[in-house]
Amino acid sequence: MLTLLFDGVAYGMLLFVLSCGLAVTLGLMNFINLAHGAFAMAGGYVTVILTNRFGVPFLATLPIAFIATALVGALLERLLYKPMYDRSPLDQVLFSIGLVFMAVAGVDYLMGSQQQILALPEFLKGRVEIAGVGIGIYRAFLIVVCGILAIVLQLINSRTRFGSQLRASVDNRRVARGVGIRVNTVFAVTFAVGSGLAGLGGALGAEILGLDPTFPLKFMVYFLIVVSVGGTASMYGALAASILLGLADVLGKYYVPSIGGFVIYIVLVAVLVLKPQGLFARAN
Amino acid sequence: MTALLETRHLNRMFGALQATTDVSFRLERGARHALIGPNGAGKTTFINLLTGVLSPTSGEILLDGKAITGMKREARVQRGLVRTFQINQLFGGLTVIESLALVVAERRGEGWNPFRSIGRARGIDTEIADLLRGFGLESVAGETCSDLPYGKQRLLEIALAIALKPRVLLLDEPAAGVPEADRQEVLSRLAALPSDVAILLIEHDMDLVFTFANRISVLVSGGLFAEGTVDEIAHDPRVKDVYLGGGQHG
Amino acid sequence: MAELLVLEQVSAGYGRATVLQQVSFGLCEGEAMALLGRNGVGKTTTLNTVIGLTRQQGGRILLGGQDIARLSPERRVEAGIGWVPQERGIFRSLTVEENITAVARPGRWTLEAVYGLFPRLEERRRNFGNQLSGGEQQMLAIARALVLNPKVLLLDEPTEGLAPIIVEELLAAIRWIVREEGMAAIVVEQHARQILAITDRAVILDRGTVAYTGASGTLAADTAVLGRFLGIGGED
Amino acid sequence: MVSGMSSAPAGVAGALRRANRWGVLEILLWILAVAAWFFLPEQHLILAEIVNFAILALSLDLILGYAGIVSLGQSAMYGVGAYAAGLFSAHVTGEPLSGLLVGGLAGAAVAFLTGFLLLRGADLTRLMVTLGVAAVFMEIANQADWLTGGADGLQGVETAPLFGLFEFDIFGRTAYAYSLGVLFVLIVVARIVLASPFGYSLRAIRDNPLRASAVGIPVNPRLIAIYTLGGAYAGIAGALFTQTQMFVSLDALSFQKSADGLMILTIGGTGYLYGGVVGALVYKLIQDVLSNLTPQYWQFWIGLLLVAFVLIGRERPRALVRAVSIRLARLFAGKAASRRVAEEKP
Amino acid sequence: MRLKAFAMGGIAAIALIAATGAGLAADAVKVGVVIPLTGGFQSNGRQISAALKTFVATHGETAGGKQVEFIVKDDASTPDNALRLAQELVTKDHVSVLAGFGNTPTALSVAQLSKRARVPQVVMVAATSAIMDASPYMLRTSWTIPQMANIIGEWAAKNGTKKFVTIVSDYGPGADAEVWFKKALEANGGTVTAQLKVPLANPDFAPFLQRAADEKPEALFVFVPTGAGAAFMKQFVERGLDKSGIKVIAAADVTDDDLVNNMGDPAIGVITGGPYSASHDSPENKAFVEAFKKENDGMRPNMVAVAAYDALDLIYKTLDKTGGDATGDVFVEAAKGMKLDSPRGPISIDPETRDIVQNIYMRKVERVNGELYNTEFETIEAVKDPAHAAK
Repeated sequence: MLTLLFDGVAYGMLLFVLSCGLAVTLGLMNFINLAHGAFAMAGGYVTVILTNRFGVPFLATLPIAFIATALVGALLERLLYKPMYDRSPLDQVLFSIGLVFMAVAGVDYLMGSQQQILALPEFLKGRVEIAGVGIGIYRAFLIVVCGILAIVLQLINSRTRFGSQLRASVDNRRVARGVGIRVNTVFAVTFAVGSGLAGLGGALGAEILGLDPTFPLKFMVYFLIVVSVGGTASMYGALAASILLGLADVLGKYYVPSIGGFVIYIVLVAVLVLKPQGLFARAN
Repeated sequence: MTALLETRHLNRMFGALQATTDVSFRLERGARHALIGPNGAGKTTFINLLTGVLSPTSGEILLDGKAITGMKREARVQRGLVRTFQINQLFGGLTVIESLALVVAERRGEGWNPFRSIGRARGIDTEIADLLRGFGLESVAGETCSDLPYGKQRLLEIALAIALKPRVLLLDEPAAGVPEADRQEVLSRLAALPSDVAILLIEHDMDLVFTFANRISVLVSGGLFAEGTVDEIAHDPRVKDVYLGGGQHG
Repeated sequence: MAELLVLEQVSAGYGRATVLQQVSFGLCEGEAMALLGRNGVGKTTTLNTVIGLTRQQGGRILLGGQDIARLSPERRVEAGIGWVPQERGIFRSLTVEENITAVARPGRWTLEAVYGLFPRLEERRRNFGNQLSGGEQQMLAIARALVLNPKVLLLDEPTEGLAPIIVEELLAAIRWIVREEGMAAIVVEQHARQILAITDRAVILDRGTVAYTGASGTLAADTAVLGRFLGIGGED
Repeated sequence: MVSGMSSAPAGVAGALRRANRWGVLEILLWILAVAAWFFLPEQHLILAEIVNFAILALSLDLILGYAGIVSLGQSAMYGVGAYAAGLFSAHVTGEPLSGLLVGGLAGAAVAFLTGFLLLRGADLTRLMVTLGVAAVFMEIANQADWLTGGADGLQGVETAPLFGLFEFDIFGRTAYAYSLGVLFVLIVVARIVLASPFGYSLRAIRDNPLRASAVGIPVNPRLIAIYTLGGAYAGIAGALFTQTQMFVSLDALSFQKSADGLMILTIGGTGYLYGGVVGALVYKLIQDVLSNLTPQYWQFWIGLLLVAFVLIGRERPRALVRAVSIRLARLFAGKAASRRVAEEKP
Repeated sequence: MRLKAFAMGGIAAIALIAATGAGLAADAVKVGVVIPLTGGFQSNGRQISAALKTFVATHGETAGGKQVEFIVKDDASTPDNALRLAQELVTKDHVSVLAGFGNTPTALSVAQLSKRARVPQVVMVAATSAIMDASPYMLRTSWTIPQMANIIGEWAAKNGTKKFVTIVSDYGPGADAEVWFKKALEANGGTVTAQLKVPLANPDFAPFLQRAADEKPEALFVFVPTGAGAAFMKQFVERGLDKSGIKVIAAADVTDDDLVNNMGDPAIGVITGGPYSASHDSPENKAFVEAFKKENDGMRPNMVAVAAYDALDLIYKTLDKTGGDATGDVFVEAAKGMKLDSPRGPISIDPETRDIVQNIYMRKVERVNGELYNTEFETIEAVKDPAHAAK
């Protein structure tokens, strides 16, 4: 049972890193980016290629995956996303679905369609038993890394000037501009970091979630659920929703495997109908 | 005699903020009544309460002596309580004729009819033609609302409300944003409104208020501050304070 | 004195509506100007146009001789405009201190300096924006504009909706900023008398155009003009 | 317009009628569609498929183009209609028209029952809710394999000859004619509904829900009504698919189906009923060409197309169609007028 | 990678040219190949198109005195597309034989067309037992799930592993595998303590493995589609189940030849039952593997490739027998009872069921010359599909 909880938390943490970027884009810029998973996939492939083909140590590939996807994110933001900010949600959806299709087919072309298998370093493999609870070392690693990330993100958000400017832009974009905050730059940096985090999540998740060209489509719904359920008001919302979803997913599969597929959708619909702003939205 | 529209001890809170405070207000049949007050005094909140966009925290709203407090927006409209908006709220993709036709059809209770073409209702064409003429919109009748010049849009904004044959008409700053050139036209159309309609005018432009209204209510900080004839209000020193501030007399 | 900020034939509005029609006036260095007029005549629109948040439809806006019409709001702030928006616009998920530090630019006005001006803010520095009273929010909004170290300060109805005692306190602070510190400022007000007392010059807007320009002291004595453009009765 | 002043009533009625008159381009399209049955026997299958997509997109157009409801879940109604018709055929009768009715009713029922979920929240919420609802239906169909055949698809669907006379052949001759007939009926019905006060009230809601409620339109009930009608159309599209293919699988409920419908409608343009037809034609042609050229990577080009399309502005094609339509109408009106003049002269 | 894709485009282009130039070669037999080149089952499509290339390179383009043309279509792994494409192939391109079908739903969707149009449908992968009943023109050269699962169940019980937990993917073939393995196991004195079904879409096996471990069985029986097998084995090891002495006995898909080398150490020792291993020791296989690698950039063939290869061989041999007549009834009649020397060993088409009869091998993953292979250690000969035999 405790092992299950542990697995669920690890899974949830992973979902958090994967989707927190989306929470920010959606919350900050009101941009519905269905292509978020494509950034995650990009990060995953960066790591797989570097470790498997060029023998770069796994841990060293993680920052590379982050930076590479962040750069791609920044580039796309400037070139493609920016003109879409003021468009209707429908336009944004169509636009980002188009990007997903391109990413899926493009990666298939470049990398082939098979599942990529990541060679983890020895010290991350295996499992230890602590007080009767089986703990997978990689999953423990995930919890630590993602936990640190969550804390760092929260600190950046709450303690730095950039974080203040970001929150100010979320609060009131108009006034923020009027008092000299370069909202567009803040957006661009945030988008890039969000993309980079997705990439990092993809790199960390390749081991557990699998990695193939259909990744962005397969996990799109998961990201959207995290954001919808968690709301876009704070990191805590996304974190709580991720862990909730991770636990529900793992426990659901263990105890009631036959309806595991439903639960997340029903939760999604119920939350959106009852609280359209998400469970952790601030009162308005 | 009961007033046509009446509120009794109307209150509305937004969280801890009291936006409307104990407003008891009467609008008589055929009235030309203006509601004035400084920014943030709660004028728009009051209109929203009357029309059902917001529901009051406490108090009552009566139309013809009957409570309409909890009634849906469209039901109030069907009973003759109609408003216009401070910022034009038009059906951007429809033409002027289509907008008016759908409003007239809705008033006639045909809104649920999915089979008969909108142009086939008896007399609808004459009625729309009258409205077009009455608001000087004939020349743009076939144009899409979003393509109209601002002055015409403003006229259509009011014409849509008139098409509903209101008994109570709430006009929210009808002259706001209208270029000086078109202003006179808007004013003359307002002056020509049927005399049996009770009108509540919300306005900043005092010239307009003085020419149009015969009675004025002043709203300050959500509460009714003063009410009286144009003369009474114009010479009420307390009202002047509200506008000139500083507690000193001019 | 050199003209610091000049509006030349500025027209502006929202969408198709034109609110300001060919408004022209100038502001000199160290000068405090009251921008008066009844509700809805375009006072706030004027300030919003200067800061760049309302679409300018025509005319020029010069700051220190340079046309800023094409600059984004954040560039205008860099160029030296400080803005105190109507209804304060405090960032509610930031603390008092963050509201200030998030935007501060180097210069004479620092965090300590504004705390000195408004000691109340220092007491409440850890509180979030949405936990402040109206008066405190207004102080914070002014402090936030000051730490931009602007050349011109735009204040939009700084006393609106506040209790009289707070109004006094704020007016004292504003007086100090413009009189003692000599900062150029435009103050939009509905409460004319109080603000005429602490400004040099007044501009009255009526239906989107400049209806009157003159020294504040002269206007304060001119009951006819006051009554006509600001008051309720036609004469008094 | 100037002439409208002198005889205002006639002008008003005329203007209202003119807006709903059959256009030249429209009639031309139908002539071509019928001609295709005679002259393109090789293409009947793909044409039938295009018509099917067109109906799916039409159902979306009713709710999106006319009432402003965005949806990523039209596949729920389409799929339920498809399965309902399939089950009806497998267990009751293979008669196609009654099957179509069953599909339409099933789609309408799903839409009616889930419509209330759309009333709260803005576009984003609606997109997510519809996506979620469709996913739930897909999962149900997947789990209920005793009823639906699960991932293997529903077996045993047989469609009886149309009117007892026309066998559904593998070349799609009957299928295309039948589908085209259904599309025609649906468009005629949609035209009637949209020209009615009810139809105009939807556009009023789409353009400005705030004002719509302020002129006495009950916004939410109307939205549910049109969502239900859209659901019926989608259900009919699904049923038509089942009947002509004699097979249903989970694909009918998949996200891909919703996305296809939305893409097609977007390509063709919203709010004039023929967006689906135009879009389906373009989409299928592109898909056919691309998937022949690069069977593996055609999705990439579809994606690129979509991105480019949105970046350029998706109203453009619609504007083009409208411009051509107006020009044609003028051309014809001009001819008619000159003919009239010619007739009057002697 | 680029080269491979380029080659694939080449095939498509040739197919397209062949399709457009159809009118010219009047005496040609056209074969429509409907395979998943995109979507969830694309690895099957890849293997099939590679096998097609190999076969054409080694066997030429004539059979029964006629030119044979292949028209390849991508069904994107979805049955709707498969049916639509098959319809077009039959009605527009006038193909005589339909082949391909990377999964059960696609094969089933086309079955009714094959029946109505009387077109032979040669199944290259789809492995659910029941599909043969859906059309009298269906032929299969792959395998059936019961064929494997039944043998594995029997073998396991006879070799002393009796207490099992089954983990299968939640779709048709998974259910088949679960049922037939259990039946065979229990018939030979074994027990299944828990039957777990994993959703197809989600490759996180953690909760299922945990559940399995908690049951403390002697071994797991696993059936998941190609690709998911690697993820399964990794998590199996990561969870420490290998150390707790639980064995993995699986259907061949789990240690697919195409992927087993990349699975690394976790895969070593896994016992599977299946129709083909790339390391099968026969001259036919050596020649096949060599030709396959040569034509496809060193890609290793798996059981899908060999099934596709045999399907093509079956088509050619049947055409030889009928003198090029590909009419549905004639073709299927001629194909019944056909015996082929496949790279996997001798196979034949059961005249009654039109299904394949073949050897099933028990294999174990081992390192051979530095690469991982499924090494065969026991052969069960001429196995028929037990689902049909049971009827």
